[in-house]
Amino acid sequence: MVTTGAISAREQSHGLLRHMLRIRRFEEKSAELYSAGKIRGFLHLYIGEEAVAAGAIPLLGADDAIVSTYREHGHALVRGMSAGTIMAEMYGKANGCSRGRGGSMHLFDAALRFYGGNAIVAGGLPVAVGLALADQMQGHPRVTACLFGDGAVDEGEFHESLNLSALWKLPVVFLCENNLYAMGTALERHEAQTQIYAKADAYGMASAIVDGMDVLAVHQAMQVAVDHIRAGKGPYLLEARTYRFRAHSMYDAELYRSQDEVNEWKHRDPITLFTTKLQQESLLTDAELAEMEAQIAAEVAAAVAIAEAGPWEPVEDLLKDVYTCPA
Amino acid sequence: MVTTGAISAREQSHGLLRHMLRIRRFEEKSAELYSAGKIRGFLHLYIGEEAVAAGAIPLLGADDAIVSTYREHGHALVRGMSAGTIMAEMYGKANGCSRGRGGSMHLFDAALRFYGGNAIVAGGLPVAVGLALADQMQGHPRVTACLFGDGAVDEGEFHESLNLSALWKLPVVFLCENNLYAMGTALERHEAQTQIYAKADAYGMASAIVDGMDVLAVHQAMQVAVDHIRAGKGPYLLEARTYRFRAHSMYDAELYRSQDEVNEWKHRDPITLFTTKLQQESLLTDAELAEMEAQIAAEVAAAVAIAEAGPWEPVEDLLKDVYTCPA
Amino acid sequence: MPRMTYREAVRSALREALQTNPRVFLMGEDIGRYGGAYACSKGFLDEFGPERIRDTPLCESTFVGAGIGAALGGMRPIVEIMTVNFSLLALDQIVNGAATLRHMSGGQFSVPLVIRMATGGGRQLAAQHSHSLEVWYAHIPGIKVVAPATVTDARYMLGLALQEPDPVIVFEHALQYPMEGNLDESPPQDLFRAAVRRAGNDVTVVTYGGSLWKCLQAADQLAEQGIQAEVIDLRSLRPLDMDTVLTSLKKTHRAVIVDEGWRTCSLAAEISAQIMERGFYDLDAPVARVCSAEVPIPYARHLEEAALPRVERIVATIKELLAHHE
Amino acid sequence: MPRMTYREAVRSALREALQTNPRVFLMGEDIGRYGGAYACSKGFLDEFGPERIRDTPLCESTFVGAGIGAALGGMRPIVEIMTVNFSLLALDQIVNGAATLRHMSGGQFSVPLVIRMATGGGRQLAAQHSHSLEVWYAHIPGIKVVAPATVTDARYMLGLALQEPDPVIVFEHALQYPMEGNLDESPPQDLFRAAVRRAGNDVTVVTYGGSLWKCLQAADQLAEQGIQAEVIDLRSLRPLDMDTVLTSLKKTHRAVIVDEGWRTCSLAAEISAQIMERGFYDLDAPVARVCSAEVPIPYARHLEEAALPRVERIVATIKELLAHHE
Ligand SMILES: Cc1ncc(C[n+]2csc(CCOP(=O)(O)OP(=O)(O)O)c2C)c(N)n1
Ligand SMILES: Cc1ncc(C[n+]2csc(CCOP(=O)(O)OP(=O)(O)O)c2C)c(N)n1
Ligand SMILES: [Mg+2]
Ligand SMILES: [Mg+2]
Repeated sequence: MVTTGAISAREQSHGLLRHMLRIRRFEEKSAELYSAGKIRGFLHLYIGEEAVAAGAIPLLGADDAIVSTYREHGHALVRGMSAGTIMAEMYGKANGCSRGRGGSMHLFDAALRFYGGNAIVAGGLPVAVGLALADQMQGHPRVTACLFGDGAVDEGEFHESLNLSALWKLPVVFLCENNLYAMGTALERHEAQTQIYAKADAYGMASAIVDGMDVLAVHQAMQVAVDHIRAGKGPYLLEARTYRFRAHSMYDAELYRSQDEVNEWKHRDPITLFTTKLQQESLLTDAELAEMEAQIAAEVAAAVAIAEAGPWEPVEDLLKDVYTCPA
Repeated sequence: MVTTGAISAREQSHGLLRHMLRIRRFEEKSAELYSAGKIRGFLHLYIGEEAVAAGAIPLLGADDAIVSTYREHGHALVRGMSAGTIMAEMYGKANGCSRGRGGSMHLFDAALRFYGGNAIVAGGLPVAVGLALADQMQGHPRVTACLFGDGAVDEGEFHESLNLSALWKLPVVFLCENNLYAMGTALERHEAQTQIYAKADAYGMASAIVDGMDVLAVHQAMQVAVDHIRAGKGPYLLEARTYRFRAHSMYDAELYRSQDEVNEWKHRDPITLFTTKLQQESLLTDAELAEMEAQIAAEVAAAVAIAEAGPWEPVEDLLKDVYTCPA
Repeated sequence: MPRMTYREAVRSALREALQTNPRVFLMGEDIGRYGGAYACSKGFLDEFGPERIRDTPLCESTFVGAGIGAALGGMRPIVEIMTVNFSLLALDQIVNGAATLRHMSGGQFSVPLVIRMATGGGRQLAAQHSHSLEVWYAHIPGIKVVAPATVTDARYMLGLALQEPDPVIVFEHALQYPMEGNLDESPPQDLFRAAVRRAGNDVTVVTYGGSLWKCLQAADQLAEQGIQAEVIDLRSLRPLDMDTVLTSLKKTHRAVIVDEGWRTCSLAAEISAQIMERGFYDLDAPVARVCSAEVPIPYARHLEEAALPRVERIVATIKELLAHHE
Repeated sequence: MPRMTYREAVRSALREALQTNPRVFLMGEDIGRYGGAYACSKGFLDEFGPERIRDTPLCESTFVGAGIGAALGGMRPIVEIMTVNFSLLALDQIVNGAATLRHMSGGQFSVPLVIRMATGGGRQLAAQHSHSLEVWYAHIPGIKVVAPATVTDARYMLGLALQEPDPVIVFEHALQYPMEGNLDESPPQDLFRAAVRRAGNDVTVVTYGGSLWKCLQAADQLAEQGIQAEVIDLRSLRPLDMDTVLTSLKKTHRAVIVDEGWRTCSLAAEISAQIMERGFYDLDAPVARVCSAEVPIPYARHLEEAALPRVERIVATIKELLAHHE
């Protein structure tokens, strides 16, 4: 683990764990609220994949940008969006980050340079390329992180975006959250060659693969990727192998995988793994963990309260924000 | 060169040369007729690239299929479409292969399984995948050859089509005619990694690169590709490096390349190279060459006569063939 | 008359096609192991095998293009694009391929391809997942476009589409899959004829697909107030059976078109324009349209409801229309 | 008034944008070294350098998406899609990205992106290269769509489009580039207002883009026969300035719409439907449409001519319209 001067290994590892736990608890509550009918539409849980967001996103600076997918609660939380604004958005309330227009799949935060929240698979890749282009042209020493799933790799935009960014040496890290399934289609049934990171060769792009259940490994791999980009060496493809513990969206018969397979992966729960490791290394006490859980529970409860209390956007404002300046 | 029992090396090499010369003379005449206003719209000449069609296409059997581009006169001629039906099509006459609906970019011949003639770059690749799928599902031991340029490699469909065909082990040979330019954009300005054949690795697909100015080399490389496919080993990507001697379409200021570069490539004119080689190896006499030229000149003249004499489709038939069965 | 859900009707149509024609196969994202995003092909993988129930990677352009190629190559593919929203990625293949091949080749090739897709909003799926772009498809010569709105049509129109030698796009409104209805004893014989779903003399309501039920509900409410609406289900969006519409208009002299697409440049506009051209002198009042508001469909329930055509708006529009006196 | 070609006007507009705003850059296929498929940016690479004149690979979806990203990132991209035909590959980015981002984010992001593309038929380029799909774009909330039809508009509408904080699609009819016209001394101030290009009392002719010249020619011919047509150039296709149309109609009581798109579900249908809704009682005859025939545009000259709107058809349609007496 990379530790910088002032921050101790203890502090930093608590930070990583906290990120993962926040996502987990926030999403467990979201699932509950979905069943209760408070949240509607599509809700794609990130549970099982927390180590990727928790390991990778903290390496981005305030000026850096993120482009995400519909499975983005974790990304948003780690990036610093408040649980309340996200929860309110999923309630469809006016105090949600997108004023209730977006819902779970369309979280945005301009101040945090969090560019959403895209429900079209691979739709975010070209946008990330453009953000990186803008930075390059303006001489901003920034990184754009583009997160997407293994399914996105199938789409033509993956190919086009990697080519364009490599050609123009754009500062973008393509972070593939390979959870081995695109909806119900297993990796080997949707990719002829399943080593996603290796596809970078077709674009002369640097790349690596990392265990996406190991938050420290992700952290280190992302550090390498970001350093590479900040050194002006062009874009980078990082593949994190991970697993989604829940259904694709809220309901899904999961006919396409066995309970055994799921259970096996659950033995590699990134939170359990990391907690155990920290405990073994005496970097985390039971009391610390309990306190962390308590803080997070309070945060989640507060988020729900904010969402519950939030106002509905007036129906008269339906047409607001279709245009900045209506003609 | 592969020679099969009965056909002598002499005969076979004459065949290859004849294909190249037919394309060259046919297109020289087409250019003339374009200037004369007889042919209109876009006209993309293949001159310089003849060795690819001449070397590759004869290896396809009558049952095999071809999917081509807008630069397809050469493909069509080698496949066996008559010069007359092509010329008439470019005149826009009713005796043209497409009854004047298609023009130069849209040559088709159902009997020859020549599926055109596509003016959308990379648009043909998915169709080729589907033709190969149909063959596979029906147990037809056929090959589909899909021809496209280096520019098509940029498009998402290239990626998607290679992936799908590799995944399903479909009998399709992707034959990239890499003439080093996509319109005015040089290969190194549109592809981050310029070894196109190597991109096959991203799909676990077999591939090779061949000198596209050397008709025998193309012939042999295509034989390997076709054998691979007929042996049931799945699709194949063959890259032929070649060069377009003329403008992209009929008029183009050619600002993007130097006359020197063009001249250098003209020293590697596939027809001159092959003719010289045959002469050196005493496989071609001057008289034979003269006779071949004369036959081809007659064929081209006859094609023009057919086109000139062809009738115009009646305007009342404008709406014909929008549907097989108008509702 | 047996009752079944729209989904069961679609399933039954697909199963029949697979059973009766060995050249038929299904191809699309998650239609196999997952069972289809709307469970329309659940169990088919076991029943018909992976050769005929083909899960594709995410590559809308390519699997639609492969459908075209397979059709050219002698198969009878039914391609499922999960929803119309993703069909944006396949439009080049549909418009420049499927729709043009026959004409462009001087009649040498037909493309016997059926493409099914779910369409429409109403499930709080927000802007990128709630499109109703039927009008875009209806604009394109070379393809035919249908929208089964009833269980009977869901059950039988697919079979009719498979008899067409040309590409047919089938739109299924996503809200309809769980809806129950009666299966008529006599299957429809014609794919392209509009159907009068309710007879009435006071106003002609023209609609299609997922809006039919709203129109019928509106008609029920109006009937209680003594207004008899004639509700026409277009069934086919290309070609359009305007004769049925114009015949009704001759009787009612008033028309409203209900269409979930955005109002501007909607299919409803085309119907209105054709009434203008062919039924102008029959009109006692200008034709009205009830369409979606001009906004990317928002997530929040109350906003989404406000954006989409609603029964009360249909009712109100018809009453306004009837208030006109020529 | 100085005369110049439409191409020169476009070039001059682009040059001004590049000179006056350092955040403006051009991106597209073959706009640099090749000079642009229509030579609209010939020489710009030398003048402005490769940073600002960016040749892209062939990847319509991605370079349009990159335009969205660059706009979000503080630049002012002008993306050129070589022709509308290839924009089919970029529609997802335009419709699900550029058009929705602002609303979907609750107003957090604007996408100040201009996309230019050539459109239309008439050059014997056959079915895949002759589309007029303006109507598709005009259907989409969240984008604005304009079609400069005159040299003056080609010169100045781009600058106005660059003042818009939202995505603007600019359609340039490919036949127009070599056409000469006068450059008005007073540049237009408004991007979204229709213009009366010729005044007349007998009939309102509504058109846009590459059909304007045909309409003006038709009006000339009619004038010789004593018929005064008022020709309205919409200029903006979304939003539509119907007020200008309806004002004219109050005077003429008759309207014909000329639109190179296919007739069914055309932009012309929308104009007709809006006249139905807002101008019904002003009409002395049903509104007529002159559009393209419902056929993939064929290559052969005589067939292509028969497929596209022609001056003689416009004239004949107007005369028929005037033969109606209410
Ligand atoms: C272009 C497109 N096609 C299809 C879908 C439907 N869909 C939503 S998520 C998904 C699977 C994506 O898998 P992956 O990229 O691996 O992400 P994951 O859900 O596993 O995180 C599919 C097919 C879509 N949203 N967009
Ligand atoms: C999708 C698409 N984008 C752009 C074009 C315009 N265009 C026609 S040919 C061409 C270059 C293609 O280059 P390549 O594939 O290398 O083929 P070549 O012309 O060199 O044979 C371009 C950009 C097109 N026809 N289709
Ligand atoms: Mg996945
Ligand atoms: Mg090339």
